[in-house]
Amino acid sequence: MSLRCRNAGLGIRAARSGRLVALAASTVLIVACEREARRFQESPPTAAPTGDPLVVSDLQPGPTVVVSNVEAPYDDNAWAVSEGKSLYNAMNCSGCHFQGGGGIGPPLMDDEWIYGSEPQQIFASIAEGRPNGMPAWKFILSTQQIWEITSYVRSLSSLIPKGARGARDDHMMRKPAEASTPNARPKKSTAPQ
Amino acid sequence: MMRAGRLALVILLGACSGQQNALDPASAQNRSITVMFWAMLVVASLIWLAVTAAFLVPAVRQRRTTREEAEPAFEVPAETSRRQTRIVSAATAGTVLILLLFLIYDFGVGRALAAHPGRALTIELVGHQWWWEVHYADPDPSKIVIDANELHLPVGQPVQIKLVSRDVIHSFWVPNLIGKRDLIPGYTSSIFFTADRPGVYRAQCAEFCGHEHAKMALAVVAHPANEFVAWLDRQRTPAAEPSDSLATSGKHVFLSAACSKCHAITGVEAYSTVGPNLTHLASRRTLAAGTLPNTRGNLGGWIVDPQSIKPGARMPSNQLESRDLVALLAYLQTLK
Amino acid sequence: MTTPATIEQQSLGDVSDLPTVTFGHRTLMWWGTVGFMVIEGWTLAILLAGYFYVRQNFIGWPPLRVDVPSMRIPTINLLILLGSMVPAFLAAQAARRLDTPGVRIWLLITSLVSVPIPILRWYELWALNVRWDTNAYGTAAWLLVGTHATLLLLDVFDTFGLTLFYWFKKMPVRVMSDVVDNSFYWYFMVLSWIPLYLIVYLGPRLF
Amino acid sequence: MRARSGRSSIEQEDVTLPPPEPIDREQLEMNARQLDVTWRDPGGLWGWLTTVDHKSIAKRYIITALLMFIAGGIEAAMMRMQLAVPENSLLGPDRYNQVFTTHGTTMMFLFAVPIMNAMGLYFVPLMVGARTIAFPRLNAFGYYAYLVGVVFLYVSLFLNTGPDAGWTAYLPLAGPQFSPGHRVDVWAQVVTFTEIAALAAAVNIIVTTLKMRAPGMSLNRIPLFVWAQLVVSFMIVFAMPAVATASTLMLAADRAVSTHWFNPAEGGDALLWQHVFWFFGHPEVYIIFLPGLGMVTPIVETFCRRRVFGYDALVLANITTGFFSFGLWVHHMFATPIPELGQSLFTAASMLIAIPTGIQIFCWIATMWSGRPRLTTAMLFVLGFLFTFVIGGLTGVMLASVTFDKQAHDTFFVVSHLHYVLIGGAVMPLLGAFYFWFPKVTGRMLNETLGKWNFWLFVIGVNVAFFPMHILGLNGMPRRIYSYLAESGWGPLNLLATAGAVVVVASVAIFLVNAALSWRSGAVAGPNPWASSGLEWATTSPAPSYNFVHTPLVLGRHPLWDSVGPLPVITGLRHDRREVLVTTAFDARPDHRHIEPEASIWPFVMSLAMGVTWIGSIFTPWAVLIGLGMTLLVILGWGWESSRVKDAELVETEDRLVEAV
Repeated sequence: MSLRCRNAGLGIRAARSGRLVALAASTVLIVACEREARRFQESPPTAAPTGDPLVVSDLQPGPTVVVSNVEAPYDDNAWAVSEGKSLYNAMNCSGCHFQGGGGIGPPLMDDEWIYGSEPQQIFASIAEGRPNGMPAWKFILSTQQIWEITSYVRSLSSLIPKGARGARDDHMMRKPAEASTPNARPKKSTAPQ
Repeated sequence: MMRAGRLALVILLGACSGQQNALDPASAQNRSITVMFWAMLVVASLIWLAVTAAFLVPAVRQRRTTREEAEPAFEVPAETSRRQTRIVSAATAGTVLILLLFLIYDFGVGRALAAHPGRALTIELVGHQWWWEVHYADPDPSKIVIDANELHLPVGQPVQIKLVSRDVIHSFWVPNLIGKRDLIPGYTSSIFFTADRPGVYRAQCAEFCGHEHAKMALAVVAHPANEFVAWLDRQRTPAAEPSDSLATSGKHVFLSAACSKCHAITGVEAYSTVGPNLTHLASRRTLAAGTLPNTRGNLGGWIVDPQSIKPGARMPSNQLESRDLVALLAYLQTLK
Repeated sequence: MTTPATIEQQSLGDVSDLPTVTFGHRTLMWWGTVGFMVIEGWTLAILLAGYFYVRQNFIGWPPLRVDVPSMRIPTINLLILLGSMVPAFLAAQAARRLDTPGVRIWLLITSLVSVPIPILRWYELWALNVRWDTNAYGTAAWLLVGTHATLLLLDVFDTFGLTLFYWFKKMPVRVMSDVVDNSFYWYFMVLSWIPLYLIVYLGPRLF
Repeated sequence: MRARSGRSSIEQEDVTLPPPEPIDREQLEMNARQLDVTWRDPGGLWGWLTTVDHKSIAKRYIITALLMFIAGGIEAAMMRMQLAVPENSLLGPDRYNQVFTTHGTTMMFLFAVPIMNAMGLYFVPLMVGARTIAFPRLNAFGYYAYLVGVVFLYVSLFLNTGPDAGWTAYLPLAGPQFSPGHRVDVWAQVVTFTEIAALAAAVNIIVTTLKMRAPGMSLNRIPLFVWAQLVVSFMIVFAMPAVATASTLMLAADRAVSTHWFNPAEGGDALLWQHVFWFFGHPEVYIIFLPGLGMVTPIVETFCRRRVFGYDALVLANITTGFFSFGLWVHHMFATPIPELGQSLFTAASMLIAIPTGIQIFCWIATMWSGRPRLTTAMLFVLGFLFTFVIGGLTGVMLASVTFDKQAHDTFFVVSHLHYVLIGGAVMPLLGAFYFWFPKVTGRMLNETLGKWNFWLFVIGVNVAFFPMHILGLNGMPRRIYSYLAESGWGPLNLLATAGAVVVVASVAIFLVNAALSWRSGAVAGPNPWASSGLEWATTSPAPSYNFVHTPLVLGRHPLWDSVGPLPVITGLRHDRREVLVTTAFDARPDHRHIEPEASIWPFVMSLAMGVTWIGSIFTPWAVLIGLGMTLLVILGWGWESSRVKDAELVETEDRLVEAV
């Protein structure tokens, strides 16, 4: 009775008539396996996104540059998002962004995104740092950790599937749990004057 | 036959001694518990032998072979029933008596254990997910010593361990010294005991607390009184300034890389309490909460890839060039 | 192979003229109803134990910055609940008299009287003046009132079902004892609400 | 309410019985044929889904629970493989946590309680002389609710979403912050399904035992198997709501809608979970082990060829154990900061509960001394039970003392105690019961030589596997660890334990082979192969769907041994509709005839609706509202069917139906 997720997915032999059912079942298997996988060690560590993610406005000089949106590796992994939350508090992100409501740093739970809400844009904001005081974390945190924090930040504004978002934490009830806030539609915002 | 006997003896002997063994008492409290255990074991064994004999004798002596035709159920003469009623009542009375004796004995030992010693050295133990943080309390805040994964205590002097948890329920248990007490978030509980035999014992978390519950151990070192005071004074000194250039560059690596964002070293600009305090890392016996012996090779392996040793631990893997790693290890070796 | 008939039997009595429809504790359904009353009553008792256990973690009850529950809607709902026991009792009496028209009328009245109860119960939940996720006080109060609400919803719906059946369907005589048991369950649902009302709504005001 | 007096009421000794009229063979043949038509289930899959015959539901229950026993056994084998040598890498920490939690959850919630309930559901109606169980459709619903729990747990385990916070799911580890994802939600819902199933079985057994006993079977003539099941059912009614509340209304609420039952920062309390869970937890282990004691008495009586010694003492011991078991749950929490006085109170209660069980053991031994025991496999398993369970009971008394428990709590000493008490106290009597009642269920005898192999391998395997764990526990090995260091010195004893586990696996395999072979080709067993005394042996093996052609009349505590000659029965129940005799609670005097429902699909549909509600509630709280709506509609359908006017009912005129009001 092998419990390995990947074999379970491949093990479903699609009977001729039940192929559709098997297909649906295997997608459920893959999705569910991914959502609950505890990925302690990434070998090789999850790749940092390439290309220039810093496209702030729709107006672009010269030929249109298509920004390839990188799929964040942890957007639907509940455990990684909870690791991201503990890192968010350990690395004192809450010092400036508070619990997502913003203060010294901009708020993270609304749908205003100065530097974009796509995974690789948030990854870049954390790794490279941003003007007005956002430090660069790429020398301090590993790529896997930054991806975890990226997924947690996206969960603050309900941009990742509900199943991966965290429930309440064993703390004062500062804000409603990420899992119980409705999904949001992000929109671009301009840099602060 | 002899070899099996010798093997059994070895196992049994091994079962009664060791640095993490409840049957090898090293404190007054545990001595009384162990004596009670042996007493209860002897009584229980006798009862079990008596019960086993009681049902084996009729099963063997009066058994009917299965081939015999099942004759109709017979009526038991009243005299036998009366005799058996007397025997069963006596056996029940005996059971009640033995249970009461156990109860009184337990209350006696329990009262002695729960007695609050007058003045006791207070050590606060904070449970994290999968390591221990130790604070040696002192009225003068500057003298408070913060250590990790090792508990030092003086022999012969009562010690109070205050137990606090930062995340889930853990359980502090030093088999040789004292029974376990849970660390429950929202509660501060404490236990008292007096070690009476110097030595190094091993404690392990006894309440399931997540992925690495199995590797959350704590070395417990009982020093003679004067040796303990000397050790505590040495712990109060901040980290020594590295002398040679390799160690100094190692310190620079420590401060610039991720290390100082989680670990603190007194006397250096690293104050984060997310991870264990490393001020006197080199003088510790084990690494990663009792998982690895503290050698240079193990330290290097643990820094670069902790997940293969303790999968799920909160320490990330660090991609350091070998030059930085060598310098960092040299610096960490100086933190006596 | 022995068939059931090959086992010789001798008859020592005949019960062919015993009745098939009886009421109250003589029927099986009554004992089944008591069984489920004990289960649901015990669930509420456990939640009540949790309510008092959590109470010891607070200095003030309700805790700081939380208003005392308002009493208007809960009291109105309590009165309607107590009132609804009368038609339920009369429906049971009619059922014992095997008076089908009487059962139909009183069941209809019980259903009509019980229409506002679940609606008011929704407002009663918000009359607690605290959200369930504010603190343990809110949690305990919401869970207690909410669990009784599911009990209430189930019972109201059962009564609707019986009323529907009696008005639009030919009913065998034996279902009359089910009407009696339904009223019996109704009394339990109403009476189990009284201690909860006193503790959750009146309690914080008194001490 | 004047009971209808007259010819038909059968009083106890005070009224002399009418002269027995032997019933001739053709009359019985004709009745049997009529009854077979009335009580038969539709065939095929539709018949499978709609059957309400308590025997076919109970048979399914037992087979599903045995499959869960095998699944739990496989998980145990995987754990033993991982722990066989230090620093083993067969199972990583995440996988090991899932396996050990699913092992505990499967064995406790999906095997032990259901199989004991199922044995009750099968044999209680037969032993009290009833045609069927009190609420057949509720019984079917109970099984399907249990089946939903089984399917949900094992589908989740294969989707890497098996629970991983221990079968006790202590907070805050199982809470919203430290158990992300839906693993613990799966645990909470599986626990809720099994509790609903157990409650359905308990209500059924209580009402059947109290209201549907054969005439003449007064309270002091109820067989001890039925007494044990009755006491256990009352324990279930008071224990299961505690865990159903804790897992659904507290833990699942905390995780899904951010309530604060267990959040210390907002006034909650982590110990509240332990209190509510163990208030259910300890009665549960007695719910598992008391039916085991209930199975020992008929086996000992039958194979010692004499009535059990001290019937009253055994009944009182059962009842006392039932009450006491609710008063000692805190002995699971001696290591928590509970005041000393409270702990010593529970020490006393934990020790006192050993007395009733001790009395029962003394009574059985007295029965054997004055009897002539015949060592069939069933009797051997009873001896195995006495041998193994007493060790577990004595270590339990040792664990009851607060001071020693501080050393032994949450170590392998407790692991060995609980396995000794559960395997010794429940599984061994259960295996003995299989060998004893297999002929009644299938009409075939289990093979005795295979049985002897099964017994000896089982007893040796269990003791070799679990006795070393006592020593390991005191050597400092905590519970639920996925690996240990080589220098800990625990290696050799763990290897020995794994060897014992292999022997146990072999023994269970032999039992399965024995059952599979004997199901079709075992020696043919007549109605009463062991010449036993219970009413279940007064009908054919396997019993027909209506159990008895005529309801037997009970004249003593051992019906088949007390009455000589043909079976005394009561005639008069109609054959053309499903009618059962309802009797008074104390003296079982016939009271009235009750019409039982026929096969119905609604229990299956209800369990689907309930499954959708609770499984859906993990993903969105709205699922609870949709599910509740579906459940209410199903209730409407269920009610519609039960109030259908059946044609057989129009036969009787209105007035004779109802006795004078």
